[in-house]
Amino acid sequence: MTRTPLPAWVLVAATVGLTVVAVPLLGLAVRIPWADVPTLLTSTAATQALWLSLRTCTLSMLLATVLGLPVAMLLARLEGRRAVLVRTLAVLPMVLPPVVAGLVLLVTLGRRGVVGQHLAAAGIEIGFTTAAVVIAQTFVAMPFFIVSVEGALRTLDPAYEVAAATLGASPTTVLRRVTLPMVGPAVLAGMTMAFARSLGEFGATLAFAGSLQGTTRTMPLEIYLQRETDTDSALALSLVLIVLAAVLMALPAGVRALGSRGGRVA
Amino acid sequence: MTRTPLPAWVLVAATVGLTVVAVPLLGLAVRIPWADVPTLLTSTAATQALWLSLRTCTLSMLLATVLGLPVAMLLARLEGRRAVLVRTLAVLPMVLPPVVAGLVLLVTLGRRGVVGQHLAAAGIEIGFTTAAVVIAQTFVAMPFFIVSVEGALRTLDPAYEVAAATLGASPTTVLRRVTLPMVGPAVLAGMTMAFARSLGEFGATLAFAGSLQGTTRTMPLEIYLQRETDTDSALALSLVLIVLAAVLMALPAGVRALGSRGGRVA
Amino acid sequence: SSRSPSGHGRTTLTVFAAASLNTAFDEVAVEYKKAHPGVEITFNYLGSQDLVQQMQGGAAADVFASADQKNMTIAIESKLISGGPKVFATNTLVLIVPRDPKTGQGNSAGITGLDASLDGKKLVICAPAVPCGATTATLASNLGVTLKPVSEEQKVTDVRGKVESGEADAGLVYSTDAKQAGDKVETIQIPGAEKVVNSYPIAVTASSRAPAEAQSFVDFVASEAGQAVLEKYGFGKP
Amino acid sequence: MSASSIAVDATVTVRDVVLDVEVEGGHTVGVVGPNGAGKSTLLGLVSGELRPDAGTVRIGGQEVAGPRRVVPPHRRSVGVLAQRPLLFGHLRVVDNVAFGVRARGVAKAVAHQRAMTELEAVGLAGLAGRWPAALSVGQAQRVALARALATDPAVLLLDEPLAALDVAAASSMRVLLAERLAGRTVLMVTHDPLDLWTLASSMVVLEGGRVLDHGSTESVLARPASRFVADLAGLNRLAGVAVESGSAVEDDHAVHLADGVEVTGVPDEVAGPVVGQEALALFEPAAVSVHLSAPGGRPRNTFGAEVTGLEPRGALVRVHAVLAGGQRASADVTPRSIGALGLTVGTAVVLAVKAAQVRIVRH
Amino acid sequence: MSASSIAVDATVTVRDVVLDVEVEGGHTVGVVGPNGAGKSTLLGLVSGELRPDAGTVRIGGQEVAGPRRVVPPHRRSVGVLAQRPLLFGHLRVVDNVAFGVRARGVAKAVAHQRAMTELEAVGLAGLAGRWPAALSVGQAQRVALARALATDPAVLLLDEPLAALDVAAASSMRVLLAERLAGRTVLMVTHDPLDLWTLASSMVVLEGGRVLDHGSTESVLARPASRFVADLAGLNRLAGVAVESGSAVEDDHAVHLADGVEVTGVPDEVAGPVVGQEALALFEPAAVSVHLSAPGGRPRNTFGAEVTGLEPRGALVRVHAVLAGGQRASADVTPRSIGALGLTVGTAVVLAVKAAQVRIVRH
Ligand SMILES: Nc1ncnc2c1ncn2[C@@H]1O[C@H](COP(=O)(O)OP(=O)(O)OP(=O)(O)O)[C@@H](O)[C@H]1O
Ligand SMILES: Nc1ncnc2c1ncn2[C@@H]1O[C@H](COP(=O)(O)OP(=O)(O)OP(=O)(O)O)[C@@H](O)[C@H]1O
Ligand SMILES: [Mg+2]
Ligand SMILES: [Mg+2]
Repeated sequence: MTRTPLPAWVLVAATVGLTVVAVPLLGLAVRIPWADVPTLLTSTAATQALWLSLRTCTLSMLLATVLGLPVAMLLARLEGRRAVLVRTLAVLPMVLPPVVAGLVLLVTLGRRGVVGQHLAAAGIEIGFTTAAVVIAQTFVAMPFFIVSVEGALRTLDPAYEVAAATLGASPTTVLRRVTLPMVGPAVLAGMTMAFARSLGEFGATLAFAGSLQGTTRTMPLEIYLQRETDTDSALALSLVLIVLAAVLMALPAGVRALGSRGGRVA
Repeated sequence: MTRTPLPAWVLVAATVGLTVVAVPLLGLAVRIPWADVPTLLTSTAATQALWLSLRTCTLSMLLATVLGLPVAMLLARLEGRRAVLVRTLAVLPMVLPPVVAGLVLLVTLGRRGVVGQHLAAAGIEIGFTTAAVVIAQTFVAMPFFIVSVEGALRTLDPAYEVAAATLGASPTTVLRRVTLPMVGPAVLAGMTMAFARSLGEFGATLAFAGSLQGTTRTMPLEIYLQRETDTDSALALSLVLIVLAAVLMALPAGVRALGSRGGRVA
Repeated sequence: SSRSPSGHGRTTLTVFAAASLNTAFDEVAVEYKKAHPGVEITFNYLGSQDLVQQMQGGAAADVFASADQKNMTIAIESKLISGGPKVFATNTLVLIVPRDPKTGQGNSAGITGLDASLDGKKLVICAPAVPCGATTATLASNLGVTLKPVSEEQKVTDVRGKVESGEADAGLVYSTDAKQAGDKVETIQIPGAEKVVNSYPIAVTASSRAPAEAQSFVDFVASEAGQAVLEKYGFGKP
Repeated sequence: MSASSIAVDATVTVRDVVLDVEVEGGHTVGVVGPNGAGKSTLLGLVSGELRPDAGTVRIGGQEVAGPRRVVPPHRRSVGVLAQRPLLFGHLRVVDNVAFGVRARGVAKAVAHQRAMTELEAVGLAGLAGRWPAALSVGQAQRVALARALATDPAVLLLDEPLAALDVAAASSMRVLLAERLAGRTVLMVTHDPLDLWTLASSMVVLEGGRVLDHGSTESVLARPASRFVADLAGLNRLAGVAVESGSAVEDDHAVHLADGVEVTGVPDEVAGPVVGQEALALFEPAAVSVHLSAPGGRPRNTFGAEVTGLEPRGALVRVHAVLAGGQRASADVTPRSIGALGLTVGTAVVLAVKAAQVRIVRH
Repeated sequence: MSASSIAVDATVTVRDVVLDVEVEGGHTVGVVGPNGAGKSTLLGLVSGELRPDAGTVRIGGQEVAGPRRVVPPHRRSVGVLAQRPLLFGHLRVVDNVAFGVRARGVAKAVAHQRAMTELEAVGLAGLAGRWPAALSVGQAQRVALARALATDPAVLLLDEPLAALDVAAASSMRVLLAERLAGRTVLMVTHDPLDLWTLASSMVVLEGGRVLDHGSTESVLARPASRFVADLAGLNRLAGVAVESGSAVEDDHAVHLADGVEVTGVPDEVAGPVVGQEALALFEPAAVSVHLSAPGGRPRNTFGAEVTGLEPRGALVRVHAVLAGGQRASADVTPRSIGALGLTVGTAVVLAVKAAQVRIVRH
């Protein structure tokens, strides 16, 4: 089916919107000391930070998905005051300034925190480990996953789920074989956002996990530190994140293309 | 139509997910010096920061909507490599650590920036103004709006748009009277996310707009500053953001309830 | 991080140091390790206040190097420090103005110091709540001038960033920052600034599991070799 | 496969539907009624898609919905073919058909095999590898039918199973259904009397959210309880009060219409009229002749009427007319006579039907 | 409203559809064909919902799709009633109907007025304030029809407009359509021959994505180009080669079937058979009688056959049978004779039809 064409003014407006994003990046390109880029990117500090970021962001994305999916499903079924309550809770970490989010985690899970002291007594210490990085990133990234998936679940036509149930599928089967595949694009979008938000995460990590090279100093923290020395090198390091983002965006598109079903259904 | 029930384990898992968010907030509640809260919240610095945050976040949300909507629409029509390109561009600000985003804005729109120098020549200086805060917030928040709305547009059955076109509706009319209302929930979700992301924005604002009470010192910046003096008071200030978030979450639900259509359609 | 305080194998020291020390301390560590091959050092570089907060939260540090006395005092009050801190470096405020990146010409706004030449110009300083801001406030009151900044930044790095980019016409930063900024800025010394000194104290923590090695690192920083490195990065003598 | 009975005695308030329907185990019951009568609502109550606001739903004697408990759809063993195909867009045609079989824990290969058999039965084995989006509407409906049949449900609910099918496909699906519905308990919504004759042993008539009539297909269609059923059965239906016939023929009875016209006919064997009570006169449009003025010869009924429409039907034309009292009747005549009589909308005519071709039934 | 002609000569590769269809301005053309034949595809090409991979689409002589240019749907002034109602869920029923009128810039109140008129015409004025989600399927389809008619399009495309409607509604919608289609250029997909008789002056038969036949409704149905059309027309259709009749009756012609059986009949007036070439024997099921052994008396055609199915149809039962050569035929008999003859699936029978009731046509 040919889609109805977009009005010309939308194209113009989209160009404006994209320019708003593109021009600053151009500014970045102009400022970066390109000659120093190879040295900067191959330094131990940079490569360690990059791998740490990749590992922790992947884990955070998966955790946000595993923890966020049930919350999104529950949320999509709630109405009225209960929905407001749960939704508020679910998105709170989104509105907290990241540093506050980190502090909140510290006073909760830190060695002397409400929960942390019990964990510490059991020999589990989270603070200043890579686990802390993952927790901080998950905490701030999960709301984006939840909001994205909840929206999709709400617009899903329940008749398909009912049809599956009348075919004998248990609620779990319905979820696994009908609901999730049908909101697949939104789940992917949510995972993308969670990964992206984790990748750029700085404040919460800093406050909760610290900045130890190889253990907790992710790419954003490395960039921050680099900036103490030289702003331009810091900008050059952020190139890595931009390339990562591009790869990331190409991925869901690829996944989508793989699973392409040639369109929608009656 | 009764929806198929959620499997019990989803409820359990959702509880786990919500606990992950709720416990740190509990930790927060324990730490806050409740007795000082009234004084803290009514200080000039706090109220000015609050109003500044409200004003700038509202503006940023609107800007993100106006600029992001056309981009989302364009993006939803693109396939393959062009989609990856545009999507990468559109979400880049999401993966940049906020400070980098702020630096990038500074080197672009600043007095000596690629664009800023021309603006400065025309007598327009953005740096250190409230406008800079709005720009910084819009820059980091817009991607969340775009991703949310693009997902919804992609799952929209194009048959409805075609039906509207055969009824004689121009592409603009189709957009206004069919497409947008049909993805309404996603647009609201996107606006919510944009507002929330703006509300917690710290790094980009600091790096690009500076921090002056009443002009550029938003709530997160005020909280950060407060923390230099006393961490617990800083946590108390972040209460305001939590209350704001709750109100925010109640809003779209209200809007949704107002416009409720009793379900979906054949 | 693994530690073996009793001497077999390698010992790892975790040093919590103010972010502004990062390049200097990296180099100090290289020098230190030449003399102490059995000791590994990892750094946690953050704002002094973040570091104190993390130690309060239970972070395991062996050495704490603060960018100001205030945070060291808080650390001591929180019983995080064993023994007395030692000031190992100082910093004083300077005024920086941007240089034109193309022409290399500086000071197009014609600023001469903390005086009338700043009228109508965009000055950025640190907020009074943060260490460099406190120093700034003391200096201003010593000099009897009232500063009218367009922004009270929350980190000295942000003051530097605003001046480097030319966004601000002038900014008050530490001399180390001015040095780091290189030829992007021109430095104007302020008479009387040398009297308002910001000190960098260092100390072994109470929770250190390798207090001997920690102390040896602290001593090394204060030693001639350590001081030579610090001087290279613009720090003043204690 | 044991045949479960169905008993619905339930209310759906928001739809103004109050239904009391019972289906014996192993029988196929046709459900008919005008659009919006509540047919899909009835099916929804049985499948579990809808929850009654009051009352109960029982399947095989077990209460599946009621004030105390609600059994979710997947535990009801009820197969459903909805009015929309509702194919899963992310599964290929064959996987759609295999879905219900797989959900029962059957191995993938076996379920696949079974799905292919069902697809062959609906004549679409060749489309097994297609995505649902690449099907025509009729193809999608047949796939949905295959999917519903693949699970071998003891209770089957079919909502207009043949509505979008072409004549040939509808006819072969009817043969398929006749075979597959045997022994099951089936509720089948349809607008086509042919489906009733071919597939259903009895039927339920719904109107305005209530049960209007039920019984064997023959008896319900032979004595239409409403204009709608008469339309469905293809009969003219004039309502009035039964009177003793003034006719010479012994058995004849007459029905008085509101405007004083009398219709004479043969009393129905099963439900003959009771004098003084309401009664219906029933006759086929083919039995009606159209004249410009009253024809001679008795025993004939004649009614003055006005033509309201002409509807070509193959070799004949159906003339729709409204009687003086407002009731409607139609006649099937040859195109030739249309021309000869110069019939158009508005022509005043006299309709005639032999008393022997009119059945008088109790109302 | 000027009546625009339609000319489609286009290919949709992925659907294997290659169509060449012309419609004269102001005429209503019925589009029939099995499921998946390409009917909706044809409509999609005209509405602009689909773009041809090759060829052109013209409306009123103007090229609206072709290699050089494509006119978007909203500039084609083509009204569409799709196979799904596609009502806008965020607009109330009346606003759905007013949508197209409003899109033309008509004032809100006027458009609303117009929408109410259209809703009255389809008998749903009472549901004007409902949300589409609260409609039954048939109600939704009628609202969609009202919405399509409200814009008064010169060209109208109807995809099974009456498929989900009850008998009474279908009949009154037919009357409404007969009135509203007059003077417009209409393509109407249907599976019901009644729609063709009532509403279309000519028809197009599609099969396998190609045009199989086209012409006046009468001629296409009288000489079915395929089994599908014969089924649609309700005729038995035996194919073979025309031979000189061995019969005594002068005009008679015979068709040789593959298995050597001969069918004798009357040559069609318009397209009589040519000896030695392919020909068809056509006769109605009602004309066929069923026997257990060959009946006497000429001129009668008899065929040995085996019963494949019994389909009750009101007062009669349709007996489906397969002839020795594999061709199929059916007969309408009374339930009484079914019992008397003991017919069940598999019974060997002899079908008989009078030569005078068989039409022989060129193939
Ligand atoms: N979701 C709903 N909310 C409120 N009313 C509804 C809803 N769905 C249907 N109705 C109304 O309930 C009544 C019964 O609807 P139902 O779908 O059972 O009719 P139906 O007999 O299946 O009609 P059709 O032949 O058109 O499919 C109708 O008047 C309809 O308008
Ligand atoms: N989106 C699509 N992609 C590929 N093939 C398709 C698509 N839609 C339909 N087809 C195929 O194209 C052919 C024509 O489909 P079309 O929808 O035109 O059939 P139709 O005649 O309208 O059938 P029906 O009576 O079932 O509505 C069918 O074989 C169908 O399977
Ligand atoms: Mg229905
Ligand atoms: Mg179709």
